[in-house]
Amino acid sequence: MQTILSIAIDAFAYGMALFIICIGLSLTMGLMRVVNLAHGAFAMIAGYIASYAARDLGLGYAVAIFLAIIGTVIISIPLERLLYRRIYGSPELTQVLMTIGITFCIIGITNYFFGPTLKSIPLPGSLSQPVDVGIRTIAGHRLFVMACGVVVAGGLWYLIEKTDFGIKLRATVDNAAMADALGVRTQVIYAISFAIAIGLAALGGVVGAEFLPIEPYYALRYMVTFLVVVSVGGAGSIPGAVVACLLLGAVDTTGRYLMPEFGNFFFYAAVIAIVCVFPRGFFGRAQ
Amino acid sequence: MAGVILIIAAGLAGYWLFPDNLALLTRVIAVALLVLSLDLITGYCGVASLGQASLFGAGAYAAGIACVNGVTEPVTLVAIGAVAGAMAGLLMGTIMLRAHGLAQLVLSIAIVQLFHEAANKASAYTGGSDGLAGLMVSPLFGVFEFDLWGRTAYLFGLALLVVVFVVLKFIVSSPFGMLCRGIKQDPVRIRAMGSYVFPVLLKMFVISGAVAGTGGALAAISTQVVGLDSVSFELSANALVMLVLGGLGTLYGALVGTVIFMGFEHVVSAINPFHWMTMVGALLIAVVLAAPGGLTGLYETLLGTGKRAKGGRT
Amino acid sequence: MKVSRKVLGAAIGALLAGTVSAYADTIKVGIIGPFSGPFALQGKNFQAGVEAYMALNGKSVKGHDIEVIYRDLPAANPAQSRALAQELVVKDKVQYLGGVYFTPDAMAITPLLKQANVPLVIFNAATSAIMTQSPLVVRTSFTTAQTTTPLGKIAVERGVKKVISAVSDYGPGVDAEVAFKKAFEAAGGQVVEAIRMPLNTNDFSPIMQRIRDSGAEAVFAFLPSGPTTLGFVKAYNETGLKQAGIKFFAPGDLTQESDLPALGDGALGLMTTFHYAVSHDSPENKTFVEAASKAIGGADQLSFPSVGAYDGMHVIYKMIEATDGKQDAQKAVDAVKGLSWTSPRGPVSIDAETRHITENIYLREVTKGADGKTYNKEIQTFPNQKDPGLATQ
Amino acid sequence: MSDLFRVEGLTKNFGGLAVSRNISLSMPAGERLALIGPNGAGKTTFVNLVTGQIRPSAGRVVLNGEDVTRFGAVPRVRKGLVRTFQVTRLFSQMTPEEHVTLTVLQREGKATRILSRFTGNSEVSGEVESILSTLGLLDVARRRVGEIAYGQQRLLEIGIALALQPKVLLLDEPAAGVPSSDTPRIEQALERLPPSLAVLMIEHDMDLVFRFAKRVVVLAAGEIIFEGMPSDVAANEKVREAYLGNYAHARSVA
Repeated sequence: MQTILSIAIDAFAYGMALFIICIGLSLTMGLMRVVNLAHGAFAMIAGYIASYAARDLGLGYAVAIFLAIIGTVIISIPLERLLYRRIYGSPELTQVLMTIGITFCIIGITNYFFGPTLKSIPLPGSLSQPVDVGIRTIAGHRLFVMACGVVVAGGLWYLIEKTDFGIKLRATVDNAAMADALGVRTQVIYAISFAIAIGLAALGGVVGAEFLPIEPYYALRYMVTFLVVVSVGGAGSIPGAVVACLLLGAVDTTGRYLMPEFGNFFFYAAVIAIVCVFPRGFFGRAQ
Repeated sequence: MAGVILIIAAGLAGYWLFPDNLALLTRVIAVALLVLSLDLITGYCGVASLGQASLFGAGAYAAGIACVNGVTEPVTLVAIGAVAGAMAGLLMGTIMLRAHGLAQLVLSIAIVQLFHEAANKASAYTGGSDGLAGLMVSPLFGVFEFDLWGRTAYLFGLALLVVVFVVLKFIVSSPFGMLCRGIKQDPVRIRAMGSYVFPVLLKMFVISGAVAGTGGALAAISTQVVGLDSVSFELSANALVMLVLGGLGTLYGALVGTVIFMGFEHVVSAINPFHWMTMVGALLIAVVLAAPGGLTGLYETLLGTGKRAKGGRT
Repeated sequence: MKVSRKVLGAAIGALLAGTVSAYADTIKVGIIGPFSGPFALQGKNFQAGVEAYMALNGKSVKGHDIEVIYRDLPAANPAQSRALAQELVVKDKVQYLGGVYFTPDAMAITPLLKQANVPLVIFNAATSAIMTQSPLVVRTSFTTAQTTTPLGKIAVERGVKKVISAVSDYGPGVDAEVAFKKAFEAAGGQVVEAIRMPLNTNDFSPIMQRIRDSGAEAVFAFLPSGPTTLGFVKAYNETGLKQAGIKFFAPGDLTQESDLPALGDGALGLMTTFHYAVSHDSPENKTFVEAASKAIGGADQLSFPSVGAYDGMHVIYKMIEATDGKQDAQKAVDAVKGLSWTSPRGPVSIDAETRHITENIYLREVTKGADGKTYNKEIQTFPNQKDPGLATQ
Repeated sequence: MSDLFRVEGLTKNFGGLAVSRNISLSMPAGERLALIGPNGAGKTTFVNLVTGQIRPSAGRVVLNGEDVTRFGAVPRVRKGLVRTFQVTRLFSQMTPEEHVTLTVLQREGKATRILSRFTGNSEVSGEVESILSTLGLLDVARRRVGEIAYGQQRLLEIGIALALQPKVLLLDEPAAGVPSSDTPRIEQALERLPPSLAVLMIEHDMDLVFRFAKRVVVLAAGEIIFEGMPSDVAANEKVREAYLGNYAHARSVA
């Protein structure tokens, strides 16, 4: 029983870390219909900024997260203006080509300026200590990741379902021309959504760095994982992403505990099974 | 058949112009076969795949395993690779065709990862991550050795490519090819015409598998080593990038995309082995901005003949 | 910047020299390594080792100018490896091949060597079997079995009887598992469980749970250097295994110097065995580290492949010396059989029979230095270790 | 029973909403039947049910004495139950000739051949030409469908259906979206349909319905509310209510 509970905690933490990183991609793919394979690259940029701020400048963890999000969004603005705008509404494969190109460029540039070594983001003392939760000890940052995940999920749900912006966003997604005619400034909506998605990628990159360490190849190394998680959840669906992350996190963690040598088999067999049963993902919108 | 003459001419020109790069050119041909096979299902049937290397790897490992077990005749090895690829195609198609769109793409990723994992696990047969080494291929037709300069391998590969291309040219302009194009655009219409969709697509998967398997076998024969990279997601993703770069739905697009991408990569990585990735990224971005329909699309637009669809929807 | 201009120069030079034979007395050396992509760090270390050697020993041997051509092979890809080697030999007319990070890439090159009349000096690829593929291969790195084997004895000496082994599920990982088990059980220990972890594991806490459940007193781990190492070591600390007193043994790949800053204090106390530590205390190493840091652009990026490359260049220089610039692969290889010298890592020699390097293996412990940075502190030496992987075959 | 085609108690519920309720009708060979009804009456759902695009919740579809309810769309087509689409579903990159050729080859079971030529296939070119000429499409036979007039695309829809040599043909608003100047050509094509063919036409254009159909069925809210001679439709109280009631209702809402 203790073991099961312990595994469950690990699975939940890992699932939530995945969720924070992936939810931004889910929004871009589901709501903006852009297959943004460079999503991980933005998470990585944030990781570098946070590492620089916290390790080299000695700023606090919270400040580092804040700077990373702002910095990454600022970097993404010219990219959105110059490149992404050209591919809204393009065929998916054209988007794939463009965003892979962007990823390659970001990897190359990062490698050139920051070198290929791993970058760490120093945690504040309160998060780096193991915390005793009764049945076992768990790292403080894992609790932090779980909390972040819950806050992000709740906040996004509120934003999309309950606010004026959310209404406009959903209207734009359903019928951009109609929304335009009704006076919604769709370009602005797109730009803001893009910024939100990038901001989430940035947050995920920083708080998830304990699971997925920051290095130049980050952007490609975890691309498959992100894509799989988003699709299994159903692109654009927040509850879907939550369920997918928790379920796949659980399958991954349990598989690796029970039969580590077949860990990947479990994971991908589960993906195939889920996709065959839910071809649109758990909460996928009709195409 | 002017296209075939063009390919032969370009192939022979490569032979005379770059006699010192034949191993690279042979690899280009092997990958071109992979990209052609992907074009069959993506360009002609609208099924996007990020797992095409499963079929390539099936061919490569089948040929490799046959070779270390005493089957060393190259043409036989290619046949073995093609059959293995076709069987893998049958399996992959059966699974992938259950879903559509993004879910389909994810299935393809899951399949290639499982293939990769299986090849890693079965190290007694595949050599695992150390690679399956020690392939001793007999001379082609008992005469031409696969040697350091790679002439035999290249010309053998070129001949394979031409044969495959001619066959594929036939296939895509056959009623079956037309039916596939119809399915890509509107499967409901095709059903209303009284044709099933699944078996047609599955058939294309098998053909595609045979082509990819041929490429895999060629790679195994010419390299004499089969590595896990031949069943990797990375190779699959590269193949898709090359295809989209060249343009979907024309066999020439697949060839042009492969040659341009690999040639560009080779040149820039030789000039700067450390930071060439940025250049490749820039090339991809530039192509999307200048020619969203791929390079063949750009060519057609320039000629003013092209009113073909931009790229392909998945 | 200086580096890439040099590379560019070399590439252009190579293009020119390919057509104009007036530069015939330049001897070219082709280096294949992962200079970009996920293993770019290791490739950069190859380059640093090569450049350090040339900076310290001159760019010519007996009047023959040496020119190095780098070719990028980002990840294990035998087909590309063969194509690059073939091009280097046939087009660029290199007389020596060096580098090679991954085993399958080396396997793809070996069949070419005899016909090409070119020796291959391996700077890294660490599987024993490569050496049997061709008599023209010499290796200046290590094998996983070689660096792992002393750990068996060390563990027993430190009072550990039961060990759980956890390795990445790929060739070198399996090599490490087998080598450790053999050495440990020969010394009287018992491997209670052997776990193989998929290479792309991101979260290691379930593995740690298993280690805890197994009741072992120590864990033997092998993972490729880089991001996964970080996750593994972090999980070892965070799940409380360290506090619980479960010891940690691993080959030195796990604590390569360039990963140490990211591992931070969590790595303190980890015991690893390896053939080289950047901190190795000898005048040769001091000179080397200084030159290599300059070449790579920062001491914090320096890691073990650099010393493999440095000694690899030493072997190539000796080969050139012996053949006086004439292309004779067999003579070149014969000339370095039994060669011994003092490397930055300590005294080494090329085994005349296996052509693999014989070297000291050191037990190191991650310790905090006076400057507050962690480093691998050498605490025990196992002199003149051969490759047990080959010896037993 | 000499009925070529019959549906019995066809019902379809989407969730709690019944979009088709207990629809029964039958058609002998050569019949010309029009199915009309206000918007949202469930006409296209009915076509989809009959042709097997969607599965009914209850009821049977019988073709030539055989129960085809459990069959999918494809075998129904192969047995002679063929439809056209309300919004044309054509391949914009292909020519009319290619559409019809592909259809004829499919009917003959030759469409999945991989080693025969598609263009200039002499086995079927005669039949293809005759179909295209019947519909007056010969002069655009080799232009891409995306470039020809919408009226011609509608004719091609009919051409594809004819190429399948159907026994029962369901025309889903064959004249929808066609400029009135082109309607006569559609009408002409309809008149030339093979006499033995049972045709069920869904149409809004009442002139067309009156000229074409010998019998009319009116569908409202998923139910048949009238069945009889075209001349009796206008006088029927239920029909008036179904159509005009909508307007009355609309007015009260406004």
